[in-house]
Amino acid sequence: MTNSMNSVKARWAAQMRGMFPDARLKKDRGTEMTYEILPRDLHQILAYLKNSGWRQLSMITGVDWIEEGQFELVYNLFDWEQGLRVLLSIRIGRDKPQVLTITNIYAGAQYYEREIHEFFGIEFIGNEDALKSLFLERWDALPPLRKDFDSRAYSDKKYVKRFYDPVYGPQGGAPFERS
Amino acid sequence: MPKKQLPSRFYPVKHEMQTVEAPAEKISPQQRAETWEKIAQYFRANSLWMLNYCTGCCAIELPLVMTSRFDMERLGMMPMATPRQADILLVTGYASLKTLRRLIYTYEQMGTPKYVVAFGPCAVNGGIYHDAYAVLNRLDLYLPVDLYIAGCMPKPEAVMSGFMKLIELIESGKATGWKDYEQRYEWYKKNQLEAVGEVFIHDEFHE
Amino acid sequence: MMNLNPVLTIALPLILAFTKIMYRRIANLFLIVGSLINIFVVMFLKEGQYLMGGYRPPFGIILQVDTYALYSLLVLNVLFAALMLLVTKKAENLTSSSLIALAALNGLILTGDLFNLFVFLEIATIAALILVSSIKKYHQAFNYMVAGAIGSTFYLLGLGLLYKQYGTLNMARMHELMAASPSGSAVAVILIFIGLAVEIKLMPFSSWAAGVLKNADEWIGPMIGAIYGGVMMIVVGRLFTDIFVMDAKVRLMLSLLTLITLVGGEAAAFQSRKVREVLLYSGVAQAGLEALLILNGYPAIGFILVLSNMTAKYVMFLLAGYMAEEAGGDDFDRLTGVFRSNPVHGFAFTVAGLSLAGLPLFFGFIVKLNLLYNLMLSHSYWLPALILSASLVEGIYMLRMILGLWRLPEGHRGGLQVRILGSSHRRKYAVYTISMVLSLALILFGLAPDNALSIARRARGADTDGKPLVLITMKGGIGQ
Amino acid sequence: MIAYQSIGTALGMALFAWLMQTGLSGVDRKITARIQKRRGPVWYQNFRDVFKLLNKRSVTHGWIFDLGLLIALAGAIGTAMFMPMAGIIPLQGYDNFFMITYLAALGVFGRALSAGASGNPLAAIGVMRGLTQNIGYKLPYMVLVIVLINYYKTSSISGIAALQQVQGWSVLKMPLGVLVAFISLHGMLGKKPFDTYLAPSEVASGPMVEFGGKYLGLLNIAHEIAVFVEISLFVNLFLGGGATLAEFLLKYMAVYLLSSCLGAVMGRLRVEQVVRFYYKVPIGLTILQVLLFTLLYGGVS
Amino acid sequence: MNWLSLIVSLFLTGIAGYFIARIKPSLGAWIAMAASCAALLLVLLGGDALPGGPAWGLIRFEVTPLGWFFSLLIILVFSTNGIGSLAAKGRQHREPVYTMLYLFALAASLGVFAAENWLALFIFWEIAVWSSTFAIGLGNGRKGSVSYFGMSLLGSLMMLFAILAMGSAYQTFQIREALTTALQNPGPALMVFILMLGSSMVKLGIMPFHIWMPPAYTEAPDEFAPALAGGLSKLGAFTAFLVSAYLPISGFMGGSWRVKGLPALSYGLVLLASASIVFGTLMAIRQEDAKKLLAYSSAANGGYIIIGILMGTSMSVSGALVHLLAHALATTTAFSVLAVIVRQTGTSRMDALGGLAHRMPLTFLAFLTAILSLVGLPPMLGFVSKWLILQSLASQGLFLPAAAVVFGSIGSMLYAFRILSTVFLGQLKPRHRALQESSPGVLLSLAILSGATMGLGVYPSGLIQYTAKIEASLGMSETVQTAGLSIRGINGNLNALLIMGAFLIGMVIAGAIFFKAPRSRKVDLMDTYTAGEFIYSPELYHYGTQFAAPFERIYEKLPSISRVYAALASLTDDLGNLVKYLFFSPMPSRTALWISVVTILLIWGEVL
Repeated sequence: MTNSMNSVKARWAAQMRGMFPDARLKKDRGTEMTYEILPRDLHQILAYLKNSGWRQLSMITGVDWIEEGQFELVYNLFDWEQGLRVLLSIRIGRDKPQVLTITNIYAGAQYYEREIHEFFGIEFIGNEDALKSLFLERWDALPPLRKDFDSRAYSDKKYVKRFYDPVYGPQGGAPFERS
Repeated sequence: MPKKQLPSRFYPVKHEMQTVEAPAEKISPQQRAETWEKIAQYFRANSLWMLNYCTGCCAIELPLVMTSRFDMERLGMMPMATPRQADILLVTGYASLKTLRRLIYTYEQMGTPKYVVAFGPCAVNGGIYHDAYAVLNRLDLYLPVDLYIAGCMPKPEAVMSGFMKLIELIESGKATGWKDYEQRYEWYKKNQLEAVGEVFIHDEFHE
Repeated sequence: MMNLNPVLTIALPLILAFTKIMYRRIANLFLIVGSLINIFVVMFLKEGQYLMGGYRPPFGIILQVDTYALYSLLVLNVLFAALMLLVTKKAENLTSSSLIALAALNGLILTGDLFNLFVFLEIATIAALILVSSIKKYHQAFNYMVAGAIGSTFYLLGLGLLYKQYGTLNMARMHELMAASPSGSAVAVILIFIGLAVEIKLMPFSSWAAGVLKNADEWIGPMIGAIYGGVMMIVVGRLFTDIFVMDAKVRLMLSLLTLITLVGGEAAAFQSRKVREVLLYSGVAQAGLEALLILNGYPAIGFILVLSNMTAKYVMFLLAGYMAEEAGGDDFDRLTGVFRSNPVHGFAFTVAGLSLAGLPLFFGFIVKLNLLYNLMLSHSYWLPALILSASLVEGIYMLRMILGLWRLPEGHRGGLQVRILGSSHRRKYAVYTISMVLSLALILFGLAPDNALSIARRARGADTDGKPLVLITMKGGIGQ
Repeated sequence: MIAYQSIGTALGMALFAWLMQTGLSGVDRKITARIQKRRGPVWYQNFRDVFKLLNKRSVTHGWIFDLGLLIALAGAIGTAMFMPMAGIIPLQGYDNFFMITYLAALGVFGRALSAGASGNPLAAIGVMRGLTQNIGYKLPYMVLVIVLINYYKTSSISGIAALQQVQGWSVLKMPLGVLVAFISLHGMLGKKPFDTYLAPSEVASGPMVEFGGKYLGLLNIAHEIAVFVEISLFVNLFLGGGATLAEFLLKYMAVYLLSSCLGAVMGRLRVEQVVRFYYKVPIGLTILQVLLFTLLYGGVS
Repeated sequence: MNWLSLIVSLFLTGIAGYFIARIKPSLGAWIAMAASCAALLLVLLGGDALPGGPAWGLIRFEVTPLGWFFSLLIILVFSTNGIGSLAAKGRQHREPVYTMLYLFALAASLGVFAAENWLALFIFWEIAVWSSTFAIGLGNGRKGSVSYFGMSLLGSLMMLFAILAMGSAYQTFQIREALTTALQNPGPALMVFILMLGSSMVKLGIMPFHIWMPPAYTEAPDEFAPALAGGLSKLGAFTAFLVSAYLPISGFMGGSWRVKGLPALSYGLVLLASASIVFGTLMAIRQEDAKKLLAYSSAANGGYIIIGILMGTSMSVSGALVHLLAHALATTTAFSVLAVIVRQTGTSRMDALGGLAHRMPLTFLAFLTAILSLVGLPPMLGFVSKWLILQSLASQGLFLPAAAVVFGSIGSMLYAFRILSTVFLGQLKPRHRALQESSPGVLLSLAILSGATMGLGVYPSGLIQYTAKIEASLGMSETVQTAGLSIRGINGNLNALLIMGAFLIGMVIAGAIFFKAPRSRKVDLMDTYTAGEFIYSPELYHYGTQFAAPFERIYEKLPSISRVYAALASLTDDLGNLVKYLFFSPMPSRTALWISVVTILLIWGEVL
């Protein structure tokens, strides 16, 4: 971290605090800063960040805090000129998770939102393309990455397992012998 | 805890194979067909062309087998580009849901006699992914597997010995997975549909 | 049987022109009767010198009738009578002026006296002026009058100089004197040539022709474009072969002028996109070619070329004018497919066009064949090459036009009925008959051109500077 | 008429062509393996491959797919029947160079036809690449041979071979020409730098995408015979054709193994590079060679 | 039965056909077919000893072996085309005038081939030109017929100039007499030779004059395109044969230095023809429309014929004659097949078609024989002619034309495979599933044409003997020899039957292996290797446009000749504009100005 970066970052962080007082800086790892923000001013911050250099939305990740009954969405932005990365994380309720789409700010978000909808079931209002399935073909159960989805049970139900007689040690034939 | 008796379809059925059944196309007296089959099996065993289809992580072992230290070409094996030309379908590693559809489609494009060689435990019982929602736990329900090669990423020596085992199987006429697929076609198809839902996918990306 | 005096052809129309004023109602009857009688008279003319008014040759009016004049008169009167069949309401008030025009044109061909020629020239231009004014384009008529006036003044100036030098006005006499001492007469000859050049529409002088012919209807087009142009060219033919003697330098300069006309006319025709415009400029180019031949000692071929071009242009102007008037304009895309619904028009127009371009089986081809052959005989290779390239350009734009008119426009599969037969049926059938008769004549002469060629030989057989006239005839192949 | 005996020798020539060439290509696979520091298969591995293929049950895409393949093999066999080899001239007096090249071209066209009929666009792209390269290496090769024919005043291959015995090999007369001919031969054999039309990764082995089982077997036989024809043409026309059989076979193996060793060490070029290479180097050399030749021998009368 | 009555009867049936067709349009095609077939029978039975018939003024006929060969060729093309166009399904009725023009074109070309003097030849040539122009005009589009007429007019005016130059120099228009006198005193013989060859090159479509072929062939009506491409473009070759049989040997051309035994001028024209081969092949590879591709390929094949004629050796002239026949048969078959396709699918653009072989197998086989003959592969006639031409090129030592011929034949494999794989092979589009096989009549005509191509290709010695007879009649010293089944070349001989025999033996062996091996499973067209991906729409899976992209990228900047002609046309337009502006302005003052200026100039010139 060159000192010129420090001064730029410091100046920027001060501006950020000034404009969005309730954006709490949760973690600062030098070139990467994580902010926790409220869902309602997500769009303002994103627009502000885009103008001040964060052109790339690297990804949107979802986290399922089942104990607190909340979903966390982390927007990962990267600024090529200064080499700074900003992560904005918002928390939304788990029962009817709805977020406004950000495709009007970052067009690339369309497929991220679609994936998150497929794996978490979070609905993105305004991006009807997100309702379609993306990777999983013919998926017929709960969105798989939610904590309340039991992957092992699904696997046992759907894909037949191989059962062995619980006899250990070298036996006559190999567990599988065709004829 | 008493072993729960599962429905019969979970146990590997020992299907009774007639000893040597003359191939349908050449109806001729028994010995001539038998000797011809013997010769044909010799050629099939010693010139095995494998399809370059790397499904899982065990595929990284194949370059070692092909290159100078282990050199599978000594056994007459060559990598081929398309299923039409290949004899062996290598299922290297886990077979996920979507990969299985492509595997089935490719397997059906291969010319008979064809063999399936499965690498690592993932094809046997799902391996480390046994509880994953997208990985299959028993490959031989969907495709007739002729040879399993143990080892979570089997070493090249294991792969070479596996191939030599396959050559023995073919020469002795025991590698008849493809005949089994043809005979119990409906059974395989039922299993496939049960696991995968629809082999030939029609969706936004495959119009 | 009875030897009629050629003066009848001039006098009769004049008399009828003036008596017509009294009988207004049956005016077009006069017109038809006049022209038919003229044809009748010409049929029974005999060659020879006809002295008028008892005075000795240099003073009295001489009418000379040789085969050259005889056949030109025949063609003139036949075409003129055919035009009269088209007597429309509009023609009623033009009867007198057209009869005068007929008389003047006959006089131009027959007269043996240069000053008499000037008089007839004046009468013809005035009559033409009245006819042109009938198409309501007064600006063009005014141009025509200005050009005509300048032309005739130059002719008079030249004539005056000649008269001062040789003292006579009689053509035959003038020829002998000029042959004796040709020096000094060059300026007069040039002036006369320019005077007539305005009439035969050579390049720099023929801007009036563009205006008049661009919007000529089926009455004025053939009259000015074909008949007047043809007669004037015949007069030039007579003057510059039988009478005037020019030295090589003058001949070169004048033929240079005609060459420019030929090339310029073809280029202009290639560029234009309207039917009458194409015909007009191709007429100018053909006039250049005819003048070139007359000046360079090929009068016989020049003569048949004039006749064949006259008939071909007559038919095309007739049809073009008729179509333009009915369809209200004559640019290609408006008229596409018009022949598809009027095949007779199409056939006649195509035959005339192909004969003008010189394609085989038509009279134009035979003429072009003989023309080039005679040029080649005198070992000049550049002139035929130029003429051929000119006819290449002409072939292309002529066919482009004809094909454009035959083809159905893109979107149409049949069904476009540009019905030209709007107004009076009688007029339609008149146009039909005239164009069909003349195009069949073109084909007939194309198939059996021998008698036409023999006329040319008799009319202009004796060449002035000794080049033998060799004609390729259907019968004997190459005959002297 | 042609005696049955010469038809018998012709068929024998074709059979010998296949046997010898398949064995030799087995040896070639062993040598390429050795170059890559591995053991490589037994020398008769290609025989085992062909017979395995002939016993496999494959798939057909219609009668044109089969007909094209039969034309390919028939063309190859027909060409091999005419090929003279060191004294053994199967069809005396009819082994004309143009006839052999065009009969071989019929074989190539048959293969293209069946590849096209397979309905797979990769096959069509592969064939297009093959034909583009075909223009690249066939043009200088044929021009050089025409120069030879004009010099030796005969276009029968056995005739040229015999003349070379007397007047010395044409290598000495046109060294540049032989170099270009070797490059073209390398291209015709489809060896490494010039086998973009067979690229397994790029176009999934080009025209052979849909060939399996007996189709691939027949194609393999046709390819082997075509290789024999091309190399023996090269040997007959440029290296004097060999007085005895042993001499001919020695030259044959030398040329083939040299070409395969070159192939083993070179990487595959992209299509544009191949096409551009053929239109710069070989054609340039050919023009130079033709000019040299006309000055030295022909002379503009 | 003499030649004059044959031609006059054809003309009359033409006119009669017009009137009958006006009453009942479908009868028109009947008359065209009947007349041309009757002509075929008459000429075939009459042989080349057919009397010329009485002279009708300038028009006199004399049947020479060369003339008979050409007339047989063109009547065969016209009659098979007649049968094909009559029996075609979904044939929309042509205008009644089409039958008349069709028979006029046939009669005129017969007149050209048997004309006894140059003028008769020229007259019939012109009639053939303007009747085919109007026939093309009946198709869709005007640009084709105008450019066709423009170029043909250029050619025929060149010929007229040459004829008249000969006539005036040698006082005779008889063909044989004029050419023989040209040998003694070669006055304008050089110019005549160039102009005559120029006019035949225009008709054959050699490189600088080929611009009329693509538009004319695409816009001509489907029934007329085969006759135009196969038959009418061969008129040019006839005069080329006549002229080049006599003039090159005459003294005037020999004087200048000779390249490899060929007069310098002939060598120059041979180079032009080779340039046409290379240019035609390159352009053919690049085309997206099947008819344009065949048009440029016939420009290339025209180059072979001119090379064959100009080399003058016995083998090359016989090669040119055989190539003429091969090209005529192949192009007629190809265009009739395209006519069938256009009638059923409505387009001849290659990327819109595909997989038609599965719907019309017999038509595909006929097209395959035509393409093999165009490329010049063994069992077909095209191979025999290419062999003859290459043999004579090699023995003469002309390496540059030889390179062009070789490039032409290999390059033709590329565009031949392009048209085959994009139109007939590859994926069949769903909308083309309803196509049916062409009707029996069309199949009969295709069978005749491809049968002739293949039959003569396998057994050419009869044809070669006749070309020897033609060479003798043209007065060439030594003619091509055939011994039994094989053609005796200077440096090698060809036994087409032996080649076919070897090929068949190979086929038997391959068949034996093929049927001994296990039977293979028939699979649907879409079931091909797609690297595991599921693709269901054939349109996506057909390789049609930009076919030889890597090869085409090399010569992207190839200049197209038609731009030169467009510049020429606009130049004349500008000149016309200038003239109109200067000399035809409506203001009278300008005319007055011009009159005075010119008078002053003239007089001033005179006074000096």
